Amino acid sequence: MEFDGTFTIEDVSTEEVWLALSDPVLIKQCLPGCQFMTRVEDPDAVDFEALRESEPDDDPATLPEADLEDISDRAFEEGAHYAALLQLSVGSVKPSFRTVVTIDERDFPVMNASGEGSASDSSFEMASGMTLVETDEGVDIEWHAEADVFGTIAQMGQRVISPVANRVVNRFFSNVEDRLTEVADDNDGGGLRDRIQDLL
Amino acid sequence: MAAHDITLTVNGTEHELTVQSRELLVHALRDQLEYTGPNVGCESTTCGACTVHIDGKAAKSCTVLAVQADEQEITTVEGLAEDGEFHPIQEGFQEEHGLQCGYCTPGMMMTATQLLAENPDPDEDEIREALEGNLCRCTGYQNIVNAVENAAEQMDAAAARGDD
Amino acid sequence: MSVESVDPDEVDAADILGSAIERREDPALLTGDAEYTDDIQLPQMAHMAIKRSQHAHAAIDDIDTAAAEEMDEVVAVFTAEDIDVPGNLPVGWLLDTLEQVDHPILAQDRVRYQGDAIAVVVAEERYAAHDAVDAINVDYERLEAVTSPRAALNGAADLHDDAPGNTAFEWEIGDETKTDQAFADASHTASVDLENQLLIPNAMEPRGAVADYNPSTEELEVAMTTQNPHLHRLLMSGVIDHPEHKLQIRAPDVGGGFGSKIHHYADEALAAWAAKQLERPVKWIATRSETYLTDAQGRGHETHGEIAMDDEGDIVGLKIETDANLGAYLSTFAPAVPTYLYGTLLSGQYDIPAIHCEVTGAFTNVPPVDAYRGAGRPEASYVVERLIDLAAREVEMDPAEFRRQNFVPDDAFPYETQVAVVYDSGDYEKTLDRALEMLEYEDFRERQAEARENGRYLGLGFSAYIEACGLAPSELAGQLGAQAGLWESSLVRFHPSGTVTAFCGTSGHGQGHDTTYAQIVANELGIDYDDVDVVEGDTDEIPHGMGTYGSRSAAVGGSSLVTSARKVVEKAKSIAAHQLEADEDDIEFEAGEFRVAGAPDRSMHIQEIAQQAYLAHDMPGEMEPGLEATSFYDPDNFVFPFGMHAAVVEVDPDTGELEFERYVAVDDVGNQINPKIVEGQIHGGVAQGIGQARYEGAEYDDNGQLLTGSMQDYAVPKAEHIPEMETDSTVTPSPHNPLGVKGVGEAGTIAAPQAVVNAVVDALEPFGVDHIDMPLKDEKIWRAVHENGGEE
Amino acid sequence: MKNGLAKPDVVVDIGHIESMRGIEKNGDATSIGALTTYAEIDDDEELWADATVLAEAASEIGDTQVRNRGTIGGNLAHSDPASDLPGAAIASDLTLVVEGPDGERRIDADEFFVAMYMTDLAEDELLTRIEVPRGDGATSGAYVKKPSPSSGYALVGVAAQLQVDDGTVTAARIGANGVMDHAVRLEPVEDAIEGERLSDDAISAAAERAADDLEEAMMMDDLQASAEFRSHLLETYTKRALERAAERADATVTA
Repeated sequence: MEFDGTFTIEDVSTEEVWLALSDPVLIKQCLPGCQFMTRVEDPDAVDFEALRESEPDDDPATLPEADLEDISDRAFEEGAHYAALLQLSVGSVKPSFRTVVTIDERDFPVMNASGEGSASDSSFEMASGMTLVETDEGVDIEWHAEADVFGTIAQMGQRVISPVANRVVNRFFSNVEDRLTEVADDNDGGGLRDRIQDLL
Repeated sequence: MAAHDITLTVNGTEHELTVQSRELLVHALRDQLEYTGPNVGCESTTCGACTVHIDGKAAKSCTVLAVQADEQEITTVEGLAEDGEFHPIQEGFQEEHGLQCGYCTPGMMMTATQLLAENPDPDEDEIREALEGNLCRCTGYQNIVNAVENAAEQMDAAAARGDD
Repeated sequence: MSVESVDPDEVDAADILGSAIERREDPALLTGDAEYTDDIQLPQMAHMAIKRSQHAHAAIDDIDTAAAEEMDEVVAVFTAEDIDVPGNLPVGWLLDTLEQVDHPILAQDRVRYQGDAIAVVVAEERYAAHDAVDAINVDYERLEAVTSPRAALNGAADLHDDAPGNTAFEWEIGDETKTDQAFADASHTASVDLENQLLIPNAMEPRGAVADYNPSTEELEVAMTTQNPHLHRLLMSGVIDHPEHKLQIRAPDVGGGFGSKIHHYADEALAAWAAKQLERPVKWIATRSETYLTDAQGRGHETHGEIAMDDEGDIVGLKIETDANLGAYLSTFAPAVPTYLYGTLLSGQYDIPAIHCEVTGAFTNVPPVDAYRGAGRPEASYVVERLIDLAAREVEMDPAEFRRQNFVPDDAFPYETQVAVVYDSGDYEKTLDRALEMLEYEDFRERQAEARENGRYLGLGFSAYIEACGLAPSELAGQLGAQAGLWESSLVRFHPSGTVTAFCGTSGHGQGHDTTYAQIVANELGIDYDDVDVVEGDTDEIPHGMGTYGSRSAAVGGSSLVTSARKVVEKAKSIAAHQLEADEDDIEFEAGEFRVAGAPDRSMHIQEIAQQAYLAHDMPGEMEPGLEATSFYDPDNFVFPFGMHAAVVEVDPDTGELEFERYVAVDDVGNQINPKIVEGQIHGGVAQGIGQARYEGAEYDDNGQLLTGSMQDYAVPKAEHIPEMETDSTVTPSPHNPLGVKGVGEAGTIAAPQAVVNAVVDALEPFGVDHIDMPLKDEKIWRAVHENGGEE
Repeated sequence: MKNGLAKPDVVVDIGHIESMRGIEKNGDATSIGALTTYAEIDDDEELWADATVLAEAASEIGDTQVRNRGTIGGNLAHSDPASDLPGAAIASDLTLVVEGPDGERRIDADEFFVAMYMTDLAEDELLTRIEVPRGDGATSGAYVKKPSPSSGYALVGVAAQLQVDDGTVTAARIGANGVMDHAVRLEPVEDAIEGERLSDDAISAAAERAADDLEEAMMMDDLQASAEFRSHLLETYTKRALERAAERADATVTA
């Protein structure tokens, strides 16, 4: 299944968007059903139970409130791996996917990530990416995603699988859009832009 | 896995049995009580081979938990014939060659008997529509439609004679 | 023209053959007394479930069964490492160019289709076995998957090291030079690229087996969903290394097969092997999702076809190139289906002077592809009949008249085609004429023209089909690569009281063999129908047999029974002559009675002779007591049923919605033993053919994941999807068997798809539509209209 | 549960709560218990007269056996985008009555369906009954669907409820299912038909607006039918629903 789209955020710079989208906390919050997203060293030896238990109750602040240094410290790195637990909700069926995401490319203004995960007798693989394009009004975020599902869910859930994937992907990017709009709104005062300029 | 003691009245005989929470009615009937007439043909509530009557209404017994059927009256295909005499629907299927491999037949007849109870003189379209929840791979349905019409005629004739 | 059935008690013994009597197998099936495989329960019986690959193509890094083994009620977990027998599924039909590949019953380091078996769990209880399967953890390294044969042959990753380029075989038939010349000289040509999509058989009863091993006697009894118990006995004895004479295969009531229960699969062999390992009964019953993943699928052709005509509209040549999908491994009869059962039928009902066909068999990441109702013949009939319609359009002739002009004439039989077969008998104009009459054809064309004026689109599609059944003789089959003989064996045995048991090596699963065989035997012996019992489907009861598939049971099994019965009559005649003190040449046999010619009061009934044969007080000469006979009947040719089907449809170009106005079928299956059963077979076959034309098709995503993996997603036609069929028949007996029968089981499935597609294409002619691939879903029809502008 | 996709620890059978069963006519509304089966709705002649759209949708769900077991509450709370009832619920202006720890809450059908299998229902709330406004004789309605040949679910289903006064539409509510990831209201069609006399032209013109407000990205697009085809069918089926409702309005007027 392939999905793509473009959305525009007015009154922001590509740098602001880039920084926001580099924040694993913001991404986690935008990803429907994501229980945590934690950097891991060995993608083949992740103890999801331990990670779930060590996860703090409250997320640290994100843009526009967050300390820019903090975001910069925790920002995605090319080649790094992140473990995430995704709980999807399909009516009464709520499969939990243990997922490892790898940042394949992070080279301003392009970011590509891929991930794979498994739940019971099913699994999925996904690849997604985005490119930021500066326009007269603001920033166009061109995104694309490809998701593949395997096993029981693919076989039994055919009628719902594409709409659910569609929903997850679209929800994610529309959440991202909302969050960036907050960032843009905060810019009305010009504060964030100045701070980012300072940082960069 | 929790177990439950339930009572099912099947074809007029009361049975007490213990079932798992997740045990499907069709498996309780088949594996525990040995009513093997209802067959399992899919797991998606599509094929209808497992159709029985629960309190007089056709239901797919693969989509009812055995515990849900506690204290209820179940009729399976084994309960259609009375005193060794075929029910008109069985006669109809026999006379019209309404079955080949026979696997869908018990479910097909259970659905058809509800149709005839509600609509004693259905036309062809009504029969085909009523049987939309029962799949047959052998007959092409034509002789099944004929079988239901045949049964309707027999039942009408019997009613005219004043039989019960 | 529906056939009226009759109560057998109301039929005179002399008329029993050919009577539409009610079936004797029905009472058990109508009351729940039938015994299907899943109905069997044995003391101490355990349940088996199978861990299957979630990927269509992957290397297996690790299989972790520890969690499953620790679960409550789990008896054992087995993986490939535990298999201590050959465990390799054989292929039963070889071709010169065939690349044979290993087909292990449990995959060890590589899986090649979604559903490939990886491990088995045996547990005390059905649900527990499935729970434990879920607890097995498999580490995969996913590989690229391919599902289209054409793509597999053109650069996809190899599935098997032994088959580079995924080529399983390359095969051809006909004369290429002559055909090329015919095309070079032709005035007109037409061509089509078409796909004959993969189908999932969907017998209503899923596959299953109950295996029971007795360690004291070393006897292994397997009750299973089979169309051919003897073949399964032979193959399984090798796969699990169990002596054939200690292996019993029994078919209880079998809930349909359509080919899917011919082949030897891993699952039933695993159940048998597990029962032996554990020394207790083991039951395995496929879930419906497993049947979707693992039942051998049918069709799967990608074909380019061309047809050439001269100025007069006579067909002068036919060229076919097909890439055939064989799936991930070679199933039992897979190589025969797209070759000998396909290429040999490409002359259709037509006198075509030059034909050439090339078939390439391809390995792909779908389940093994093998015989499914029709097997090769529907694919041939479809491509021929689509080309015929395109050809008629090309030469601007009416499709009925174009067919008539090109038919093999009725005085040309036996007719040898350009593709290596000899048609036994036929009268193709007769079925065409009858169909035209039923259709009120000229009137239809007028109605069609008027309707078009009013923006309504009616279409009529013909299908002049031919099929070959009763594959034979064994010597020929052997030359073509069959690893088995294609005879049939039977035993007709009188009991001392005069009743008869007839045993036959076929194995019915819904066709009504008990009834038709009893009709045949009662007629031959001249005894009451009720005095004949029929036994099939159990290797311990019937020593030999070849099973039921390819519409062979009446033609080969029925003829075998005739042969056995006639041997019985011969022996009885000797006894009669002896006891009536007459010369054997003077004894006449009619309606069960042996009479001395010219002395009608000196007679004995065959049932009385049976009693005498077992009393053995007064036997002629050295004759042994008893009255029974066995035969191995090996026919001397195929039989070639034929017919004309036609669909009349109305298409709504705005929505792609289609309604059947009529479906007419005129079939010639030779003599009919039981016309009601013949009619039922036609109905069922047509419904499956309409299913293929309109709704069915296995669809996979780019990773080889099955998208149509349940009955919610794969449309098995419902009652409201199938039109009322108007059937009639003509009778052209086959000269090749004593019954003059031809076979009917697959006729409808072979005939229907192109009738429907031709009808839709005819309806959409004003929109310039000349082909739509099956299944003709509404959306496809809508797109075909709109891609051509949506306007006339 | 049956195919192992869900493995809940506890399943509660609410099937025996008698107060959640049955159909009651109270003044200007009919109250239908959440456990009322589709068959019970289909069998209720008064409902067919008062809430034709809902009754017709219930009669189109699944098959005989499913209609005998399936309940209106289960259906609505499930919010299956391809099921027949949600579109009809919107068209017939249902109120969903739910109960939770804080007591009763009433939700308009318009607000209830959030996304595929997602509703406004909170985790600790239970849908207990629905209320359907009773028609006043001038109300006419119809539900038409294009079923999937395999599952029987709606590829497209359109529910239309019209208030007709002397051949003119005074109010319209149109709901659709099968097209988007949840049932939706087709307001552009309502706006186009309101105030119009029920002619073929008016119906066609209104039906053409069916997909106007629908976000393409969230349209159902799968093996059964592409988004493009669904969008096309939506127009056709909207037209058919309006035509059938119009015919019934005629019948009502003449009767």
